[in-house]
Amino acid sequence: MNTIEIHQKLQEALGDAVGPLSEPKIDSFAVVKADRILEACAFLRGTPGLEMDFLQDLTAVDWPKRSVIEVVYHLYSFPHRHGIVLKVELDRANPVVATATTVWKGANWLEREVYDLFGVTFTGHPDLRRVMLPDDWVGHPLRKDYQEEGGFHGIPNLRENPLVELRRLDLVRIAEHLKANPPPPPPPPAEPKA
Amino acid sequence: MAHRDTMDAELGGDVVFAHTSQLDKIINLARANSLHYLLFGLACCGIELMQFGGPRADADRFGAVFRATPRQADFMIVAGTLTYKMAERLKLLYDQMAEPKYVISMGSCANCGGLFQLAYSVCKGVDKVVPVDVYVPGCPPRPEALTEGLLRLQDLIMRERWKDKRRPPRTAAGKA
Amino acid sequence: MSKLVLRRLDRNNEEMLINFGPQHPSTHGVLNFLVETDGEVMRRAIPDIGYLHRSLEKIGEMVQYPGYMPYTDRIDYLAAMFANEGYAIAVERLLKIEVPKRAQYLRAISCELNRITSHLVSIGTMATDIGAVTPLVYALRERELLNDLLEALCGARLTYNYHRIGGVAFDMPEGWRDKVLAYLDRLDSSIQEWDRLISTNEIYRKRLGGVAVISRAQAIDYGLSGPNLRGSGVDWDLRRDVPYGAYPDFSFEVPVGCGWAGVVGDCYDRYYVRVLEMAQSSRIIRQALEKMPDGELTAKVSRKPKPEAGEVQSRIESARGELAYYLVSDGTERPYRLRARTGSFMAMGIIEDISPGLMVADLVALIASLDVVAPETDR
Amino acid sequence: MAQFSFAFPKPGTKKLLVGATLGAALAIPALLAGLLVFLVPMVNKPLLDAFIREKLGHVPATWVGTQWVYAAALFLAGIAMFTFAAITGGIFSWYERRVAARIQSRIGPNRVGVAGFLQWIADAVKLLFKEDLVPGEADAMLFRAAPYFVVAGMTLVLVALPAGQAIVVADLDVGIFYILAVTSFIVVGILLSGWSSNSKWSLFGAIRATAQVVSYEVPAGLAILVPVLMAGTLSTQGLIRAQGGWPWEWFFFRNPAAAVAFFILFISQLAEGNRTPFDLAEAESELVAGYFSEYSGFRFALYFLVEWANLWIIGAVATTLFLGGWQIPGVSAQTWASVRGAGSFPAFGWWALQFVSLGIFAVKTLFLVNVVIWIRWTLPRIRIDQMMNLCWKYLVPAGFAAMLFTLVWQMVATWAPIVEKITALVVFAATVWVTWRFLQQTRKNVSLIAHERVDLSNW
Repeated sequence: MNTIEIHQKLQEALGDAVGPLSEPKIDSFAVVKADRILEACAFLRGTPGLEMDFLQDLTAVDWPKRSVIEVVYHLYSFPHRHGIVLKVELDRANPVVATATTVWKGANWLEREVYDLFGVTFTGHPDLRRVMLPDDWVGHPLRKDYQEEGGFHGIPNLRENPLVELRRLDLVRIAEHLKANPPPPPPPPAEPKA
Repeated sequence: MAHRDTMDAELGGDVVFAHTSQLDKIINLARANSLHYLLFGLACCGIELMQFGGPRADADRFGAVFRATPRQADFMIVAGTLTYKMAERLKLLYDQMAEPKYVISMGSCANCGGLFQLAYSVCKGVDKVVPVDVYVPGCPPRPEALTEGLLRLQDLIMRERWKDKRRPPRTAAGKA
Repeated sequence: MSKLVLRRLDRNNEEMLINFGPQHPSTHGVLNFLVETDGEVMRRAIPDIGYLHRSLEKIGEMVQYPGYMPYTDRIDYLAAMFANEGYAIAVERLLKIEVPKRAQYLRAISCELNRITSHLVSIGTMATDIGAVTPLVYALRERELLNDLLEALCGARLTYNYHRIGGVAFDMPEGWRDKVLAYLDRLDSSIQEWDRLISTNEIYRKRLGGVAVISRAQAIDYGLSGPNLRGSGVDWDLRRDVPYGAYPDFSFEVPVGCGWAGVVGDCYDRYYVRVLEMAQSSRIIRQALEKMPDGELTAKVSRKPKPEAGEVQSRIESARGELAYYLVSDGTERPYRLRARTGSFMAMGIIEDISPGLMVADLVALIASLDVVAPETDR
Repeated sequence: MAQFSFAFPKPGTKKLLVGATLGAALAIPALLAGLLVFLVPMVNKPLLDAFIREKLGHVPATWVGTQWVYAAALFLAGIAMFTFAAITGGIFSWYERRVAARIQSRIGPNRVGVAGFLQWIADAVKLLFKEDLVPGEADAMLFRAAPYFVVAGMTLVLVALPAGQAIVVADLDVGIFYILAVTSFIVVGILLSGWSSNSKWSLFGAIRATAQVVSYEVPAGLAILVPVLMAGTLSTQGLIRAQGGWPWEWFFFRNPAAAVAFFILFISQLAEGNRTPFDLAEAESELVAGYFSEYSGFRFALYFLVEWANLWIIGAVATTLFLGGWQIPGVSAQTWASVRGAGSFPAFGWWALQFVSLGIFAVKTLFLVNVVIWIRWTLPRIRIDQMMNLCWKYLVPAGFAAMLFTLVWQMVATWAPIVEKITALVVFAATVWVTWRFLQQTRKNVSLIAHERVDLSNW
């Protein structure tokens, strides 16, 4: 089954909750309404003939211009060897979506990662914690407007330019050299001949 | 007295030779030839660290074998990228090691952050966290380079006085 | 900010909470496990990763398309060729470039060589974790020779940076082909030696057989891939089933776990699948060297490619399972979003649910058999 | 760069190094053998009495200094045994590293002395000068005391362990049971170290070690009963005297059950010595370093020492019980007596024979030590439940069976001694055949890969 057929089936089942298939620039996808995504996932996994048993990837993309965070689901079926990409558009200020862990167990960690790096909250997730970053990290770094803090727990995040340090050492060495071997006093200015 | 922060005289630093006694020399010979390293691979360099103990590079020739626990290790090879999350653990491990202890910083990431200058979660150099004795450049350094680093460390130890390397006595302020 | 909530430990049962890592001999890099144990039996092992989170996805948004290639090496330093190839294929799909045949063959050869080195480390560290130190050293010895070959090909031992967008960087050096063939002959006998040394060892089989069984349904549900999936009895290999590059030209078998030492999907199956895969890789390399076509090394690609807006995903069969790059382009010189889906990250997710009831020594076997490496989980 | 021109080793050091190594390599075994042969037999009441009577000119029964001479002799013997343990432990540590390196196609330590022979001295000196760290949360007193328990346990074993015809500090009537008993002393030290470190990994290791050592005492005890039944004595020297010099006179071959008991004992000893495949207590890949995870410096050196000195004990106990000990082929008890002469001091030939007996004992022991090292670097580690299964479900029943069989066998052997003789020859022949087959198979395996070997240098 190709993507268009899968999309048709999905649209038949969920009606207008499933947006049109994107214009196939390169890889096409379908946008699903946020409150129906779980339903779409369960349908795709459970329906004979579709059986998308493999949650291949779950990630997010931040679009500050549209004020949207997209959560992207890459689904694939081992028995039928076909797949589809679903997207959910969430409000950037308060991104909330239902968890897919009830459909695929593998979604657990993928959603934790999205939570950690994008700040998307997955309702119903069994263990929604930061996964990559320390628990007391501030901010969600993969958002486009993330501003790096000046270090972490007193460890600076900048390194001085080594050239500056080398130049300083150079000056020190010259000064010491001059101290050890003071230059001969300048010759007295020759007296102008009378 | 040999300082941790000896820099090459070429770069303007001072390399001060310690006046080592014969006893110091014997102790140093033993210390330099029995350097056990902490088994601690962080990233890519960790694989080269494995090869460093493997058949071709064979660190065992120089008396360097790995110990899994920091208490019994003489030096730590910080092999790879140090993230902020790991940096605190690294400091803890360093504190757990018994004196005299040394640190070899292996690879560009450990030296200065290397490739990951743009990263938000990478510590820009191990020397921001613990004092470093030998820097081994490379990304990742070959096992041969690490062997050279080990030999440099042996040189460094040969120039020390054992007494200078003891941990200062505990102060009333708290446990060391 | 939610915190990890640990179950209240039952003091009457004398349970302990142990920190397993991040500096621990058998965590393969910097992973941490919070292990709740009751004596030797684990109640739960909670993985804690991120000690090697190097912001690679964020960096991807900051550098230009060709400039990201060295960073891909660091996504999986044990199998850097695959990370290279996956990224290259993704960008090529964005740019709609056809890769020359010779480059595809070179890619296949370099990747399969890399698969052998990666599996060597995997099975070697596995043996070490079970307590036999010598097999790891043998694996490192074999790996040194392979590293020499790869170094001759691309100048680096670990972080190859060999693939380019549209092809590969260098051609085979002179005499390289014969050396590879000589090495492959040696490899076959070393695999036999390996079998005699450790695979057929009774203690080893007893330690791994029937331990930490991941059933077929579980493996699919948790999104495992690669050798871990095949170890659970799922006959799936992207090289064969969703072919890419030069793989349709080669004939090879896909080893699938069938309960060699107990139950399908136990640690031994995952281990032995890797051993068999090395032999298959050697088969692929021989075919590729034999059929090697002439031609260009790279397609014509501009130095600062500007793909049109859109998104692609490339999927390849890495040594640690499916490696998928998801690239979103907004029509500029830099990716808008770069995401790498890695096999180890998915494999880490299953540990917490498999661990209850295992022994502490089995946890070590489980981690080793899933072949998780820190850079891939953390990126 | 000029600043790093410190030449190491300095020119000219090499000759010194070669000389020192060769000197040490010759002097140390000679010193050890001399210590054992000349000091240890002195702890013998008739000999000391004779010494006091004839050399000092006093009557031993009435002289005040008699007890002092006895004490001095004991002290010297104790020093000799401890020195022996320390130095063999050190040399074994170097030897094991070299052997392991060869097994792993590496080179091994080769910078300190020729072939790295002085490596163990470097290790020891370094550990002596390393900080002796006591963790802040540890129970300091117990933490400091624990290593001494372990060392004491190891040294006490050496008291009753023979190494030659007259080379045993105390030929106790209950020698072998004494050895079993003091071995348990080590457990106390291990448990203390694990508990007092206040580290979970240490505790884990200590509990594992305790469970393991205590469990394996049972099969070890049962296996020891077999030669005890055959010899009718518990004295270690008595056990050896009941055997003969030729292989078919050893207990190992004289009784099929004894061969089984030998393997039970050997396995149990591997377990008690925490050697692979029973190194669960210090399993590097699981427990970091086991019960001595928190030890550093000198105290760690003590554990280090005990670990390798244990190798000698493992070999020596098995040799004593099953492999004929120091018995020299063709030299019977009468020969020993006649060589000694009738004088109060033994004749020169007797001393020479002591060296020979020591040599024979050492060769057998070192063979077993090699086997232990070889096993360690080949086999993986078993899991704790498998370890317990092996002990209680297989070794203990087998031990009982071997013991009961021996009871019957001894009756048969007294009734018809020829049965024992024939069995010995048959078992000996079978062992030779198995060894031969094993060597052939090994050669075949090696030849399978040898012709394709590539030089490891850059090709």
